[in-house]
Amino acid sequence: MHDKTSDTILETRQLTKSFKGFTAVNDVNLRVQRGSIHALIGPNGAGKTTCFNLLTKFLEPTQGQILFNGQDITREQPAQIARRGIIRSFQISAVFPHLSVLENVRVGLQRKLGTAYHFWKSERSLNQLNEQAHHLLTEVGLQDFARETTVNLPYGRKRALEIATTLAMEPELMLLDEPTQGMGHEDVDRVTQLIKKVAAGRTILMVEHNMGVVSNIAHTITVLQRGAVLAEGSYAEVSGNPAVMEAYMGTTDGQLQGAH
Amino acid sequence: MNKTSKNILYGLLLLVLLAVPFIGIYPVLVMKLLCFALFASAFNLLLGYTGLLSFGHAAFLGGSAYVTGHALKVWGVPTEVGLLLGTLAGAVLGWLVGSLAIRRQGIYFTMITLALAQMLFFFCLQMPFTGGEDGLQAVPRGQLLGFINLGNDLTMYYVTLLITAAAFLLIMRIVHSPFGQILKAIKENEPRAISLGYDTQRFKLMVFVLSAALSGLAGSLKTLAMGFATLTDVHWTMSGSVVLMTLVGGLGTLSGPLVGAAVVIALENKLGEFGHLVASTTGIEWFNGLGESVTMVIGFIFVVCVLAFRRGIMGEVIALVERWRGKQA
Amino acid sequence: MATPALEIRNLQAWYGESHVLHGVDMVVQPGEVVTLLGRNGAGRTSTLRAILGLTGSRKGSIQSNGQELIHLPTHRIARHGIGYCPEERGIFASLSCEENLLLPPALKGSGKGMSVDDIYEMFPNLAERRHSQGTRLSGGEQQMLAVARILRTGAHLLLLDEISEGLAPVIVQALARMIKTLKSKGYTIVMVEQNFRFAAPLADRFYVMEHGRMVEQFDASQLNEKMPVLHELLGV
Amino acid sequence: MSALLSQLLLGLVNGSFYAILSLGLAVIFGLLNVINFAHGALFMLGAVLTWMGMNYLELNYWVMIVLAPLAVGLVGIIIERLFLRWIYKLDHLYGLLLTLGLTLMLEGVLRSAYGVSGLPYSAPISGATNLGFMIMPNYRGFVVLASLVVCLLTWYVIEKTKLGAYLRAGTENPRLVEAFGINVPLMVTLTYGFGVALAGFAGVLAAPVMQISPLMGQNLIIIVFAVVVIGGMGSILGTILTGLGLGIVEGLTKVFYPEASSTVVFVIMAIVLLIRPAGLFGKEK
Amino acid sequence: QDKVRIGFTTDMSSLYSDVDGKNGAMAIQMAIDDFGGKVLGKPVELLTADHQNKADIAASKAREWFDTQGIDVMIGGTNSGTALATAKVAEEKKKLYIVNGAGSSALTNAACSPYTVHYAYDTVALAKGTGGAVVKQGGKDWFFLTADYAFGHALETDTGNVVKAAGGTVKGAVRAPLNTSDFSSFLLQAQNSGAKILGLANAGGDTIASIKAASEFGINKSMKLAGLLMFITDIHSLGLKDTQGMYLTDSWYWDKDDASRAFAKKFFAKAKSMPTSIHAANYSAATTYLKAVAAAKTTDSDKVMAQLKSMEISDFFGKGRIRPDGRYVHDMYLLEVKKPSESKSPWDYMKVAATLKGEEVFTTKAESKCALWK
Ligand SMILES: Nc1ncnc2c1ncn2[C@@H]1O[C@H](COP(=O)(O)OP(=O)(O)OP(=O)(O)O)[C@@H](O)[C@H]1O
Ligand SMILES: Nc1ncnc2c1ncn2[C@@H]1O[C@H](COP(=O)(O)OP(=O)(O)OP(=O)(O)O)[C@@H](O)[C@H]1O
Ligand SMILES: CC(C)C[C@H](N)C(=O)O
Ligand SMILES: [Mg+2]
Ligand SMILES: [Mg+2]
Repeated sequence: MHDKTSDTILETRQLTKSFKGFTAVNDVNLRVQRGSIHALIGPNGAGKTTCFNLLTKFLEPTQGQILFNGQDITREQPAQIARRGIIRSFQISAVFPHLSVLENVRVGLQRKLGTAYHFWKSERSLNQLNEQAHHLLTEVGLQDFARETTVNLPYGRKRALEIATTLAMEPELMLLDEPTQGMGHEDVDRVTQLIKKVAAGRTILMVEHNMGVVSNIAHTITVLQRGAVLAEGSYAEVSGNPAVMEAYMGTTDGQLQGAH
Repeated sequence: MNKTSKNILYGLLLLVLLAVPFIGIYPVLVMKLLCFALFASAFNLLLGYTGLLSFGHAAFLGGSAYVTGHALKVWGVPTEVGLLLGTLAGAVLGWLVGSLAIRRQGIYFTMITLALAQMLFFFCLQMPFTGGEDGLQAVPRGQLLGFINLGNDLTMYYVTLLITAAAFLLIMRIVHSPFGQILKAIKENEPRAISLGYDTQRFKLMVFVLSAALSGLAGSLKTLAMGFATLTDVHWTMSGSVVLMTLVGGLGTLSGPLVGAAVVIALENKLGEFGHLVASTTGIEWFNGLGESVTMVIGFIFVVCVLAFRRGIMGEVIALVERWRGKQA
Repeated sequence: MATPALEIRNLQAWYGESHVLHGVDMVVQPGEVVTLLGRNGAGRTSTLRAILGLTGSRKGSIQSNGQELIHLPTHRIARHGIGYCPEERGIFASLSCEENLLLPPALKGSGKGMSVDDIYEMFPNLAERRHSQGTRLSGGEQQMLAVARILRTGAHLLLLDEISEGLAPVIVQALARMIKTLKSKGYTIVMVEQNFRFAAPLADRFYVMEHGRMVEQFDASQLNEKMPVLHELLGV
Repeated sequence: MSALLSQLLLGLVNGSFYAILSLGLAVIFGLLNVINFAHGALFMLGAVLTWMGMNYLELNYWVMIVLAPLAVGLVGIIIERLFLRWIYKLDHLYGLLLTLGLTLMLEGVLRSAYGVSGLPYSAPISGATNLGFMIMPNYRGFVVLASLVVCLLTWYVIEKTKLGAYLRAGTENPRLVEAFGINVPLMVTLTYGFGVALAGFAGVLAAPVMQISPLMGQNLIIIVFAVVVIGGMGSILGTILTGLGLGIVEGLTKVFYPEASSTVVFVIMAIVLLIRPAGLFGKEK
Repeated sequence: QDKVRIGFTTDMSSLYSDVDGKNGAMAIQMAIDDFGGKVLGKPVELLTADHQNKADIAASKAREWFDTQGIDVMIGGTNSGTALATAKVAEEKKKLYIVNGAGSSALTNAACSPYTVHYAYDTVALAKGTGGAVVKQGGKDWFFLTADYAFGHALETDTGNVVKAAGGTVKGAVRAPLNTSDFSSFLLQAQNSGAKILGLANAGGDTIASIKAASEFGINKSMKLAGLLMFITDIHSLGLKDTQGMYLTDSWYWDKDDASRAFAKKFFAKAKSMPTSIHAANYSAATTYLKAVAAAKTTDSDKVMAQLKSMEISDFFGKGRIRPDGRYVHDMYLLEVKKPSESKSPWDYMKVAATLKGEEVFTTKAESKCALWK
């Protein structure tokens, strides 16, 4: 077994964010295990999205530290963090609508070539990436859509493409903010399965209100409330916790539990 | 349009351009046109392919025009050095304006470029080396590479054609390069490009500098061809013209700016004659005054383009060809 | 039978050149809660938007309480007592939470709207953040605000698009209670819901959409027998 | 010292023009999402109409100070109904280009009618007050006062009234505001009308101070753009203060380093962008 | 070539359009018509264009006309910037260029060319005329309000030299862009200099605007204004009340003699305003050119120029010769603006205070740097 530190891919220490006197994230100590799917849940306004924004440096923490693979990344820029392998997905679908599906993935792959600034090279030099791109598309089930212009894809497939592009970055840690929001049941299932699949060999930290999804794939769940950690553990542990029920799940009769 | 038919068209265009002096067209006018076609293409690199509307491109055209003019006239440097210095000046100015402007997005970006260019305008108005309102006049063309005498309009014409064609090829290459691919991505969805680890500000700055440098080349070439650099080149109306050229020709198409430049230059130079012609054929006296109403007509074209003709001439042509192909298929 | 609160006949709608509704028919009686089901992109949101004239262009007939609305501009339609809670919430950044709440003008001659105090009682989060800038609220808080906002005006026909989306289960339950209360007060409600379990116990009737058309329509009592169909259509 | 004070006062006069113009620009941009390039031309129209009213119809200035802004507002309403209406859905850039086109047309027409040189005009309030350090024409004092009053009124309406709340909301999501039962198209039309009427009003005020000419709005509008960038369009009060402040700074520059007076606003813009990219009063993002 | 073509570019729409403009073109056309419309048996044609005071437009128009229209001579309208630019093109193309509207003395001095004739007036003459008169009356402390381009600069330096030579001082100058809209802050700078005389080294619309602003700010009370180049049209739009008593120097005045009055009458009938000196010069220059062509029996530039420089010119505009440097030397006039009470009829605005001998007011051989006159 690894020792404890190398097993932790991401750690926050006393992470805090205040907005003009209102503390949205309060002294949060989070440890994400390498290779796990970690879910962040909690009532609305608990500070989940804010947490994500801090981790990717879209917001500046008021206090506290963020450690990635044991290194302090608290002071780094968003693009630097992305290059380290922490990639986040957005709540709205984030694709390049007028590029082809293949080109979308290639944009993700291209950075590694180191020719992104080479304005004198032919774009044919990018064809070497095609094989890898097809491979990624196959992984998310889009192999047959490679030549399609992205706008024409249905919603769920756009999400899949987004994930494929994200995978192209070879992320060590993926941050997903409500990945199934606004999806129909079929798509929810497809994306859930996809997340499970791509989680192999990677770490995923996700925010999700859909308890069905969370119970299905998350290894560890952290419940936030009013900016602070309320509970942490497996789904069984957390969902049985009375405090969590009261703050988040609501009635104990289970009628609406996992409402989606 | 597919590649071969496009190449055939470009080939034809080149043939026509090569033949210009022999078919009775005034080469000085065509030189001017070529310079502006290059200017518009450089501008389109920014607007059409990156989605950044700069309203300060006159600064690069004009700034470089002055630098080249001054270098040739006062320092007496060789012609090719003058052109190079002008292009360099365009790049440097582009870097200065660009690094300020890309701090803001959208319409603010546009206003900042406009304001900074206006600042350069006032600077040029006051600096003694620009000749103020009088401009730099009688800039010598000199000899290219020490043995090609540019004093002859014909020689100058072919040199201009050569340089603009080369620059145009470069622009084509930029658009279809790994770099161009990222630009497209930025235009489509900038936050996503950032999250994929691209420093989009640097890409934007770089394309801004490239566009400015090429605009600078256009300006230097223009000084050389016409023999002067004046405040007109740095005035904001010049920035407006280049937007119009690109818009009329077709945003984001490679050939659009060429067509657009031709239309606008022809309009500015020949509207009066055209007015007289219409007046004499229709007998409506009003058209005789058309030449004085160039601004009005240009304004009108702007309005029409925005309201009804946003794809521009080449955009429409391409769409037409595509529809026609669709029917065939 | 009374005049329907909403009667839609052969409604067609376009976004620019793309034709999204191909002849929607739907009738809602006063006091009814009706749920629109369908896959992503089936056209449910577009139906609600078309009722208010928010799509590009539209054709057909939309009557509310016997009055034809199709030729009216959006703001006049709203004044017929239609309250709309959009899918994307539409909270205004330049207005505070409370200003957002007070923004929609109260309808003339209807005293049915909820008071601000009632609303704050129902959504304590909002009371707490009332002076915050609208878009600084969390996703869920914004959702609450979006619903709360139209309860104040006295609109009697509510068009709710995915209101349970992105809300914690506790809040979803609170919303369910709220819909029941509203129903008991005589509001007519058209809900678009992805969340079948949320909608199922509340609705009197269901419509199922596919490709811009209504393909199924049934009562709550028929729910069980229709499950297989729903399963096929929606994957529920 | 007296040079300083007198240039300061003159700067304040210019600042008042910046303030009214950038205010109108901000209001229009807010609701219509259009950078109204035509603002300069409509400013000019206000001045030219005043001249025309006084010369052809023999109306007096005080009639024109009411009539001309109304007329310009009306022109604005027509422009909005006829042209702008069709481009709201499009990228910002088209709004800018459309209004630029309108500007060129308007300037072109008046230019062929009047040429580009100044039309003769004299101040309606004659006399001057000897302030000790300078002789200040009374009319210029009136300009400062009048524009301040108008600016503050506008600020009050937008920030403190229900109407203002509609306006601010409409700025963000007009379709939704309309779905709440508010007649947004009318509001948009009137807002544009009002915004350009402000420009027209500035034009009337400017007529006796500047030379009336078809091109009088051209250079001004670009400075006003810079003012807007410096202030950041987020706040009405900020816009007003920035306008006045920059006028004064310009005045000061004329004393200390006259060569820079025409560029100082742009230099300040560059500095502000380096320190606060969103502008002095702008909100981040 | 079957026609003799004269080209004329001037400001037809901007601040100098009253001074020359369309009526300037009309004066040339009058001259052609009066000459019979033909020379050497070929019809004479006039081409005109508005250069909008922009040197680049003027230069490229001239180049295009020389290259494609077979223009034999250019007559230059207002604005020294455009004139210097056109003169360069004409020199390169070896074609005649006769300057009327522009004033910069550089045209026949530092920038002289074998193809340029400077016909009407120049800044040196203005400086010696008006500047000399004002200094003589005791106005020794000067401050200049200068139009920021070739003409303004030339006028400022030339007048400054005259003032200093007469024992006066120049306390400073402020340069305002061409076609400035608001002169107030420039005027305040002038006032703060403490000088007694404000030399307006500008023209046309700029002069009008600065005189008006000066009276608005009460500057005309503490300083005396000297309009260094003013035209009758300027007096006309300012009115006698604001201008009475001012001195100005000009090359011609419509009321100076019978021949002039006759021309003015004919001109007025067409233009509905009195001719300025530039209008008169345009007529005279065109006529002189046509005479020279007729005498040289060719339109060849060098031969016509030789003819021009060798012939005696004498008409209602003036009498004299064209010097080797291209300067047409004729008498100038120091004019004084009448009081409103003295003005008998419309456009009766000035009286001749002194006639200035051409040899004395124009650049002297000693002052000249022109290589053609050595
Ligand atoms: N920029 C901001 N300024 C002020 N308050 C903010 C800001 N951003 C978020 N907040 C507040 O911080 C709290 C946490 O917000 P956050 O968006 O993190 O919640 P969340 O857990 O993602 O909720 P949800 O599940 O509803 O999306 C909320 O009460 C919100 O109003
Ligand atoms: N503004 C728009 N422009 C063009 N097409 C649109 C627009 N909005 C929606 N559509 C298209 O109209 C169709 C119906 O969309 P609609 O939003 O009504 O679906 P929905 O049933 O509400 O689905 P969802 O679950 O995604 O909200 C879809 O194909 C969508 O792509
Ligand atoms: C006609 C004049 C006003 C022109 C001026 N003298 C110049 O040389 O520019
Ligand atoms: Mg959230
Ligand atoms: Mg929907």
